[in-house]
Amino acid sequence: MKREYTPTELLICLAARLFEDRTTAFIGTGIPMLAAALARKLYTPNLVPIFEFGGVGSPLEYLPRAVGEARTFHRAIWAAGICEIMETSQRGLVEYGFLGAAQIDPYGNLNTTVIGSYDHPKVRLPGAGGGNDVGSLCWRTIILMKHEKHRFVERLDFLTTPGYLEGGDSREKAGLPKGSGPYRVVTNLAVLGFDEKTKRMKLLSLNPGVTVEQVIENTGFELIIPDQVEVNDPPTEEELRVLREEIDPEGFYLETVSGQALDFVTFHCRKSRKTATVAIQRDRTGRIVDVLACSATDQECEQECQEAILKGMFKDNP
Amino acid sequence: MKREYTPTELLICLAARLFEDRTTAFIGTGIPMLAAALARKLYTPNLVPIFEFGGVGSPLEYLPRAVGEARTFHRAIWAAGICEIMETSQRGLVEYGFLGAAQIDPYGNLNTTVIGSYDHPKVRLPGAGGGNDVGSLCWRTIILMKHEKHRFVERLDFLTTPGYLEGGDSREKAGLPKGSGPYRVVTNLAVLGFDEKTKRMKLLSLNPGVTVEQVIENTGFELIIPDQVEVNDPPTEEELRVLREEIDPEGFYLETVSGQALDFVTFHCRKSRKTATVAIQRDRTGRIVDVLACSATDQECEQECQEAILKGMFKDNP
Amino acid sequence: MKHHQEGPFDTSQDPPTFVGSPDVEVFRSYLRQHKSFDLKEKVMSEHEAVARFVSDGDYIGFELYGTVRCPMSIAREIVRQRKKHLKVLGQGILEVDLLLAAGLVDYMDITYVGYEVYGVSPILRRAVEQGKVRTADWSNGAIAWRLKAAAMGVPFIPIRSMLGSEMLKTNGAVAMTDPYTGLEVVLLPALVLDVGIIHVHRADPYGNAQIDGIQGFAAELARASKKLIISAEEIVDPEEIRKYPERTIIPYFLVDAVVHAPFGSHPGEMAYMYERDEPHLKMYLQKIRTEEGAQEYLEEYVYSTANHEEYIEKVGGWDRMKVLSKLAVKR
Amino acid sequence: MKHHQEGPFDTSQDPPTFVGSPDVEVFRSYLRQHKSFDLKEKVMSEHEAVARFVSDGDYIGFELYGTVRCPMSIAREIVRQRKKHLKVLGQGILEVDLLLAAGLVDYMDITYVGYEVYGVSPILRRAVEQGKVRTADWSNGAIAWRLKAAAMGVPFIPIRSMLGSEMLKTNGAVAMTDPYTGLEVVLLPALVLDVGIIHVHRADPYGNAQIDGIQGFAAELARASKKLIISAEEIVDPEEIRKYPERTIIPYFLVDAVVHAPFGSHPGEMAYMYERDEPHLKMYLQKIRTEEGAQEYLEEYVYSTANHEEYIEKVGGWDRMKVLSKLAVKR
Repeated sequence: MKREYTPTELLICLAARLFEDRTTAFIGTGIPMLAAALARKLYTPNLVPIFEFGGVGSPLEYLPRAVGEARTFHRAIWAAGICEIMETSQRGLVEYGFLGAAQIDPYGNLNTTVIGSYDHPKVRLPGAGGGNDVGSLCWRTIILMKHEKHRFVERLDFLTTPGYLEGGDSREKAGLPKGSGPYRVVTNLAVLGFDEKTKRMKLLSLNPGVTVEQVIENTGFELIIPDQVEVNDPPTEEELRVLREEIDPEGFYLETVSGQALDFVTFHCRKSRKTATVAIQRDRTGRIVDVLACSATDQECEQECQEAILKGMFKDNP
Repeated sequence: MKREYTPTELLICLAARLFEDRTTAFIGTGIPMLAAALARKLYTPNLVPIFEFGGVGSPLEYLPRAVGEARTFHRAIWAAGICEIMETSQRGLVEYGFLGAAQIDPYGNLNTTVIGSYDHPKVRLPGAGGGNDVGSLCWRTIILMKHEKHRFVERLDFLTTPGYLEGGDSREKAGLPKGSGPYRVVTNLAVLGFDEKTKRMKLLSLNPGVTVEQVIENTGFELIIPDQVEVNDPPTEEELRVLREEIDPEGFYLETVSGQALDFVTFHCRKSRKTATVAIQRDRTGRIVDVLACSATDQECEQECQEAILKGMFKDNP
Repeated sequence: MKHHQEGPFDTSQDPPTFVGSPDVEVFRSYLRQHKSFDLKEKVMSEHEAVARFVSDGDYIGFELYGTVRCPMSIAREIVRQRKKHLKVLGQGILEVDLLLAAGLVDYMDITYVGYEVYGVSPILRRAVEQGKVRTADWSNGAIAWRLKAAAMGVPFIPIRSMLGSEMLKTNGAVAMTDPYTGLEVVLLPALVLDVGIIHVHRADPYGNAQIDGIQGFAAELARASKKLIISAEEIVDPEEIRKYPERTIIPYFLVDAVVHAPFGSHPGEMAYMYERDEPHLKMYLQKIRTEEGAQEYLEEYVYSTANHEEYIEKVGGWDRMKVLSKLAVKR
Repeated sequence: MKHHQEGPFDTSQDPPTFVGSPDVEVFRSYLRQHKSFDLKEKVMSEHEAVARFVSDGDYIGFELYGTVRCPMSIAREIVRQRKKHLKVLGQGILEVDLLLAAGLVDYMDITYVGYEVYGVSPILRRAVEQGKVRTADWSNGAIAWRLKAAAMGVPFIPIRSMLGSEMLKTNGAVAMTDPYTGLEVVLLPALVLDVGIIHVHRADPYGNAQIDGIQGFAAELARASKKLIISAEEIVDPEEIRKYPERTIIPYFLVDAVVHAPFGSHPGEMAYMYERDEPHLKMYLQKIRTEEGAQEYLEEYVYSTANHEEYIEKVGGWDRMKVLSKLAVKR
């Protein structure tokens, strides 16, 4: 039986399999959150999530949608501040960090600043954010990329976050922490690493159904291709189940059929003769599937409303 | 009527009169605590006490006996840490600081490190403590000294805390904050300041009954003596009353007749048939004047004990 | 180290000067002259706070970030009063984008302006790509550390990130070799703000403030600001502050204005109190895709609302706020 | 800058090395190798904590100071186990004086050892004047800032005190000119401790710790230590920590040992919990005036008590502790 999965789900699973237990990982919004949560459930139960704005060690019972929001430090061990977190990383206590970029070069250097020239950019990108700090200070960074020729380039338009700079020992010589640097590049086509000596990018393993030629074709610079290239296992049934049912059951990140979105409706409550605001959840078809909260406080009333709202009765209830 | 007062009380009153309202003052143990408390009560009600270990803005309802103890931040605005406080001062928010020393030179430089050579000291003094930070970072420091020839010296055995260094603009040239430095030296003989240009020490006013000659005799370097030297008012009746009755009623710092000391006694309680530990206060003659707390929890019992203890009955109560 | 011509670093001066000055001597004198240690009440409206403490040309910094604990009621008031030629710290996102959309910003020290899972900011793109705003780029840590240096009262702070990054060319920070270990470090210049703006969970009328959950860079920004506006969900009795003095994040003497702004972070969130307003955000993100849409959004939610109360009514009223409270993850 | 020969600065090395290393690269590797992120219980006795985590020759730092929140039960255990050739941070007073009196200290980075209103320390005087202990002198701020530099993971931190002081000759710190403002600053070398020892109000069994009242330099010292021993008045449920994560001063992964030590600061005080034991202190100060007296004190209160429980019995028992609690100033 062939399992169906999206490219995003594959990326998440590949990333989740890279961690070592009993370490810390910097978590950014999106795929990193899901990968860390998946790893905690299946592979590295003692992985400690750390968010750049201050949350450390939350069990992540609620899936966060932003790096500073309350869910990142719900029941956390520690709610610190940005400097604290960056200094914890500077002190060498953060093992993994995730990075994304618009461009990557053969040494894992990244561009998240501009496409074109800095003074007159064709595209102004969001900027370094915590990426530069993560890429400089963590021991091992995992870079998540779309594998496209114009993204895997010989020369970056702008070097935002250092990888191995010009390769060899140039990263260490620039003063960046000894023994730190890009660890893996995970793409929709393959998982890549870096040559131990030259620090140039090297193909490690192919995603299911992908050929070496496809990888070469989609890379704008010369890759090191070893004689033996393994093939990555596709997402397992368990990985997909945990991801879809336990980690992102509402489909906030994953484009699942069950995907839901928050909305508000107003509803005239007959009992209290007041107009209340009600938070509901709609599925991708627009159908109301859940009633989350109501500005009316009466419990019994809420239940009555709930049924009416689920039936869509609020529409003809002015 | 001539008021009786001790040299310590005179120093406190002279120091208390120097503050400007709506400013902050670094408070050290002893005379500075009493001077700041006195100033708050009589002259500068908005003076904010700041303690180097973290306490800021306590109304000082309980007289502290150490710079880090709970009384320094009882009902305080802020209980911070050492770095925070020193940085607040480095940022220019602390106007006054008190300093003491074993030696002072003509430019207000201070020694609190060693008498003799550093390598083979005749006397090892306690060290810089927060004094160097206070003397470097506050806008105006008030130095409290015993006025003796071997303390007012041409050359320090060791320069712990900078005053005006070699005078003129040498303090600023060394990188210390512009416009900061020693403001007054308050001694048992006089109040001294510093010449605006040369930054050498200058007599400002004499304590009651002291002559210019006495000051010169007790100073180991040449002082600037202006033509007109005023005489400081002795402690007023109000100052003495507030000091003795409101600020240090138990005579912890002031050698008042009412001076009291904490002691513990054990007491066999007849009611509970248990031996309890009781905290009492003795006056300078050893007489028990107060019962503060008892390890027994029964209120009624405590009252009974209290009377017995005050009568000294615990002695024959094994 | 060559310096970027358009950057914040003016090498024609000796020593060179930055936009957002590292001159801690000037800062010392300013604070001595302007900060009061009086325990006086400073509660005022958004209108008064912005009118009195924000001037055209000021360098402004907002705390925190994204949709988290953002002082939006103050940001909207700055737009209403059309304070011009501002310099801003490009860390806040909703706040900064509002000012950018309103055309009030000349210069940014930027680390990140974007909407995380919802992608890049079209407002930022238009402003920078059309050359309306000068920028210098920094890492997120660097921005917070620059404020920390100012908070410490020192002209620079050494760090180990930003090494090898081209951002140094845009921002003019220099590297040096540590005399003790021989390690290379970047010296970040201290960043002193004209105006700091922070939204907190509670403050007393004097400005003593407490924050629940993550602390962001509130402590650093408060200490690095010449003028400081605090907005608070709740105004509390000073005795509550005095009872737990270790919880004071911002002591009153740093604060110039205290604004009572319940749901002041809307459409953003406030930890343990209310959720972010996802439907409003999505509508906003839809609008700002075009210049016209962005202006429509400003017109409807900022210019045509006279104050925070009217804004709340416009976005769904207190009933909707109550529901957002109910949705929040509690302790 | 000339360096004092007896100081902590060894100029024969290139780059020169300090007693209490500023080498943050070595520190990074140590922490990566030795710190665990497992949520495992670390509660143990003073005896076990000291036996496992303090070695002869270690550089030890105590927090806090004077008679305030001092980890005395750990200090006494170090004396009992006669750990030798120690280097110590000369900031703690009761703790440091105990180690000095027991002859266990070879070297001190000293800022202040004295008894405030009760004057200089005769123990310190004898140790230094008789040449038994090498010293380097620093300001109080400098000591805390050196720990802060290590906590930040950078090899130095700039400050504006210590300029013009002869202490620089004893400690080897160098000054430099800030490239941005032209201001002169002292570069303090980071101070990485072998062992940090901190007494807190409460900790969970993993080591997550909270402190009431002033924070001293607990945060900095905890982060600057290779090995970290926490003693706590109270061991609490981890859920209490998770409920208020912003109150965590020391996160568990920094901690190697958690010791339950009620009245662990005796004869010192613990804010909001108990008063310092003034009569015991006066007796102690009387004793330590002479070398013989100091040894008698050690014999009676340290060597002849097997552990913290026996010490408490010796100084007056839990009844006396209860009275000290009643005397404490409450919130």
